[in-house]
Amino acid sequence: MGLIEGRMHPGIVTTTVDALFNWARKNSLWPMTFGLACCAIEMMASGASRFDFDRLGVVFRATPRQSDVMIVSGTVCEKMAPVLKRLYDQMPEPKWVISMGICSTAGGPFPTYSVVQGVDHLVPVDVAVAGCPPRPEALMHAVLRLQDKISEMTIARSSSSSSLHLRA
Amino acid sequence: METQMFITILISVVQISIVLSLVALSVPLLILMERKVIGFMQSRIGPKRVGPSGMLQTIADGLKLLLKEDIIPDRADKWVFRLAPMIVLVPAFVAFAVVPFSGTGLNVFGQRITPWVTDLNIGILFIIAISSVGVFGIILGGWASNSKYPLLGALRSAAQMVSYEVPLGLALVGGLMWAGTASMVGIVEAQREAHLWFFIPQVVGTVIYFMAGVAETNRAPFDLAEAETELVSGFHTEYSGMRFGLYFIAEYANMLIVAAVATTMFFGGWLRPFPNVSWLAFLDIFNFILPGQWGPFMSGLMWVIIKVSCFIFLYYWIRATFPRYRYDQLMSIGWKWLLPLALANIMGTGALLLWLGQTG
Amino acid sequence: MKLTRFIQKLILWELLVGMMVVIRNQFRPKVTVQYPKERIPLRPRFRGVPRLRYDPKTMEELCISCLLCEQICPDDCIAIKWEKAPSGKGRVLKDFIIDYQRCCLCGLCVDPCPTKPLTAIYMSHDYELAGSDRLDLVAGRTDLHEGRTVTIYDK
Amino acid sequence: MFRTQEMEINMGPQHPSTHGVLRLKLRLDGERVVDSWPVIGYLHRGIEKLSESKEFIKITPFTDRMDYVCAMSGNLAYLGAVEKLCGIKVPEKAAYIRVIMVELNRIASHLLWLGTHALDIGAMSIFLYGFREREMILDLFEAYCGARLTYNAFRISGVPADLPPGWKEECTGFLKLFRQRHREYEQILTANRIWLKRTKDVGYMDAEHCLALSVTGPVLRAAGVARDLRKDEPYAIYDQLDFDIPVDDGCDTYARYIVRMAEMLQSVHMVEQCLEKMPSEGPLMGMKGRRMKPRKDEEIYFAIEGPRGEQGVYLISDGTDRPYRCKFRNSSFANLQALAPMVQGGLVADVVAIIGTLDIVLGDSDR
Repeated sequence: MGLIEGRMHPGIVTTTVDALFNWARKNSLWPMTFGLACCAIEMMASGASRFDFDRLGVVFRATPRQSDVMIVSGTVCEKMAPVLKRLYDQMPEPKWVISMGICSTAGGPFPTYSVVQGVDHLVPVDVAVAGCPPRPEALMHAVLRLQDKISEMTIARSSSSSSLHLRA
Repeated sequence: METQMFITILISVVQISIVLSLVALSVPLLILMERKVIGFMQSRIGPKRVGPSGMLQTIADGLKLLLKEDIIPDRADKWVFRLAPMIVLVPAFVAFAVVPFSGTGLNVFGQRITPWVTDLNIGILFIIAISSVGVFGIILGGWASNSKYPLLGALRSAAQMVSYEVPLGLALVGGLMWAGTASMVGIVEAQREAHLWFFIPQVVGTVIYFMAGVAETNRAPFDLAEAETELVSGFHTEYSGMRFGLYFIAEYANMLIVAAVATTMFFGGWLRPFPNVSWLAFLDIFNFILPGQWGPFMSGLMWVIIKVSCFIFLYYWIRATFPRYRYDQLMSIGWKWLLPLALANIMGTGALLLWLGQTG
Repeated sequence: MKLTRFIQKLILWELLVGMMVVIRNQFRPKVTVQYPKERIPLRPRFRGVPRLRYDPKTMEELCISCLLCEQICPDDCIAIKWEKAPSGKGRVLKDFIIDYQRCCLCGLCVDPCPTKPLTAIYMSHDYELAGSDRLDLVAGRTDLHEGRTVTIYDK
Repeated sequence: MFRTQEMEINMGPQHPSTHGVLRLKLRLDGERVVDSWPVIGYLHRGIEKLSESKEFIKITPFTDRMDYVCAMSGNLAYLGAVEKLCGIKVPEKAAYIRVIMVELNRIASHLLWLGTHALDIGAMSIFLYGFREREMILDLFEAYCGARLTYNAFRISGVPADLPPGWKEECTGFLKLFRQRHREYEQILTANRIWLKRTKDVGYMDAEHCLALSVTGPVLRAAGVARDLRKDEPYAIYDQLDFDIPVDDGCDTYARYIVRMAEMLQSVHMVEQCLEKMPSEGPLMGMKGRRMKPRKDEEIYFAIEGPRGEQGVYLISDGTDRPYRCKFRNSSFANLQALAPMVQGGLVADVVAIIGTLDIVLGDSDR
C-alpha cells in the first residue's frame, strides 16, 4: 500500500482525503488486457465503440505494473493458474479483481481435471459476474459495483485490526 | 543597480513559472483531447463521466497514479530506475525556454515582460540539443528495469531516436537558411519581413521535419519503443505509478515542443496568415477587443495556440489511422529516404537562395 | 497511367485517402450507448439467466417438478426438491435452485418444459449479474420468481 | 570483451497480441527470431473428455465454447456429425437458416480477425470499425437466438425457431451497409504503403508446406489451393448457392488479407441468396421427440468449412445416447503448426503479424 494508509485515526481529515482519493481511484480503473477465453471477446467488445469503456475512465493497459484491476475473463486452467497468480502479484496496490463469467467464477460448465473451479482459489475476487459470457453491459455493471466498493475505502487505520488504536 | 538585477531575476522566475505551469496544465488537456478526438474518430465518445463531460478524467488518472504503490523491481538498478523518468521529463520542459508564445511583450509596472523566457541566438540548436538528452532517459529506463521487453524497447528507441535526430536537424536547416538566424524570435521576424511562411518554400523540409518529429516523440506510426502489441509496453513496462506518469507527461510535452518548433519555423509563429495582406487584419481578433498592449499579445498567443493545436490534431489523426512501421523499415526510411531528401532540400534551398540573391 | 500512379505515390495519396475515411467517421453519428444512463433495448428472444414464473392468470406455481430441465441441463446447475402431492397425484415443488455460478445460459432447459404454452422456466432478460461474492449467485426459489436483488445504476 | 548473446523471450501467455493464451518461446538474435516454440494448453478445458459423459444434445453448448469467435460453425459441424450418425434429414428451411447464420458468423469472425490483426500491426481505428459492424451482426444473432457470443442456436435435426418478424429486412439493411463499410476498410488498408510493407512477404508459406502441415482455410487458399469444403464436399444447401472461392497465390500475410476480405463479400452474397431462396413455409425440425437412436459401433467424420478452415467432428457411437468418443478436428490447432516455420528468420514485429494472420483461437486449439 501507499505511504499514508493506516497511519491516521478516523476523523474529518481522513474522510475528506478519502473522498478525494477514492474519487480518483474509482474513476481511473485501468484493467489489464488479460483475455483468457470467450469472455475476452466480450471484454474487447466492451472497449469497442458501442459500449466504450473509455467513458468510465477504463483504459486497457498491457502491463500489470500499470493496471489497477484484473478482469479475469475466461476459463482459468491449472496450467494458467501460476501465471495468473504471478500477474496479480505484479500489480501495484491498491488492486482489485473482477471475475468475469462463470468459468472464472466457479469453473462454469467445465468441472474437469484441468480447470480451476473458481479464480477465488487463487486471488481475492472483489466482484463476480455471472453469465456465459456476460453482456458488455454486465461487465460495466460490475465495474460500477467495484466503483461503489472503492468509494468505501479509507486511509484511516481500522479500529479492529490495529492494536495501537485500542491502546490509545 | 542591484534592484534592477533583482527585478530581472524576478521577472525571469515569473516567466519560467508561467511557462512551466502552462505546459504542465496543457499536458492533461492534451491527453484528454487525445482520448476525445480519437474516440470521435472511432465513432465513440471518449471520457464522459468524470466531471462535466469527462473534463476531469486526466486529473483523476494523475491523482490515482500518484497514489499507486511505487514498485521498483527487485533486480533493477535502483538509482538509474528512479532517475530515468526525470531525465526524460526535465529536458522536455527546459526546451520551452526558447519557444516564443506571442509576438509582443507586456509592460507591467514599467517592466517589459517578453512572451518567451529567453531569446537565445541559437534557439533552434538549443531545442535540438536539449531534446536529444531525453533519449537517455528512455534508454536508461529500459535498461535499468532488468527485464527483456523494456530492454528491447530501449534499444529500439535508442536506434530510432538517434537516427531521426539527423533528418530532424537537417530539415530545419533549410528553414534556417531562409531565416538567416537561429533565434526562434528572429525566425518569425524573418518570416514577417519575407512576407511568407517558410512552409511555402520548404514543403519538403516541413514534411521531413514532421515525420522525424513523430518518430522523435515515439508516436504512431513510429511508436516502436512502446509498441503495445509487440513489446507489451516497451521501455516503461516495469514502471508503475507516478514514474510511469512522468514518462507519459514527457511524451506529451515533447509533442508540444515538436509542434511549437514547427509553428515557429515553418508556419510563422505568432503571425496571422498572410501577414502582409492588410485586409486580412481582422483575423487578429483580439486587436479590436482588448485595449492597448493586450490586443497584439493575445492575438499572437491565439495564433500560436491555433497552429500548435492543428499540429497536435494531426498527430492524433495519424495515430488513429495508420499501422505501425517495422523496426528495420523505420531505419531504412530514416537513412535511405529522409536523410538524402533533407540534404537535397538543403542544396535546393541554397541554389534557390543564390538565384534569388542574384536576380533580386 | 504510370505517371499518375507515380504522382499518387509521391504525394502519399493512399495515406490521405485512409485519413479521409477516418475523418469521415468522426462526423458520423456515434454508435455509443451510454450504458448506465441509457440501455440497448433487448431483443424479445434475448437469453439472460433462467427464471421461474407463476401462471399469470391464477398466480399459481407453473412448475410441475417433472425434472426434465434438471436432466437436460448440460452444466447440472438446476436442483429441484419436490414431494408427493397430498392428493396422491402429481408433485408439489418444494424448492428450485439454479446455480448461476454454473449456468451457461444455453437455453436448453426451456425446450423440454412441458407446461405449454407458457413454460414454467424461461430465459429472463436479467443480465446485470454482478455479485460481491460468488455465493450471491446461487438463486433459490424466491430469487427465481422475484428476480435477484442487484444494484441497478441509472445515471 | 563484448560478446553477442542470443536472448530467450517469452511471449505470452499474457501478452496483448497472442490472441488469448498462446505462449510463444522465442530465441532472438537482436530482434531476429532464431527459433520458436509455441506452447499451448493454457486453455485446455477437457471438452472432449467431458463430452463422453454427456448426451448428444448436451454437447452443443460446449461446441460454442471451443471456437468462440465463430460458434455457429462449431454448432453446425457438431450437429451435422450427429445427424450423419443418426441418419437424420434436416428440413430445407432449417438448412437455409443454418447457412444464413453460419455465413453471417463468418463475416463476424473475419471482422474480428481484421480488427485484431490490424491492431497488432498498429492500425487502431479499424479495430473499432470492425467491432462496430460486428455488433450489428451480433444484434441479428441476438434477435434470432438470444445470445451474442455463445449461441447454441441449432438443435439436432433442425433449428428451434423461425426467423423473427422483421429480421430479414434488418439483415438486408445490414448487408447493404456492410458493403459500403467493407470499401472503407479497403481504403484504409489495402493500398496503404505501411500495411503493404508490414504484410508483403511476411509469414511466407507455400502450398506444399501448407498441405504437409494440414493447414486449411484462408491460409491454404492464400497459397493458391482452391480447397473449400463448401464447394468440394457441399453440405447443407451450399450446392444450391452461387459463390466463388477467393484464391490468391501470394502465400504471404497480404495474400491472406486479400483472401479473407474477399471471403467476407462472398458471404454477403451468399446470405443475400439465402434470404431470397429460403422457403417461407416448412418444418423446422426433422425429428419428433428427443430420443436419439444412433447405430451401434458406427464411426463417422463430418467436416465443414469454418472461417479458420476445416472444422471436423469425429464421433464413435456405442448405441447409447452418448458418444463413445467425441473428437474435434479444429482448424486452429492445425494452423498453429504453421506458426513456427513462418516466424523463423522474421523480426519480433513479424511474429505478431503472423499470429494475427493465422487467426487462431486458443479455445479452438486447446479445447
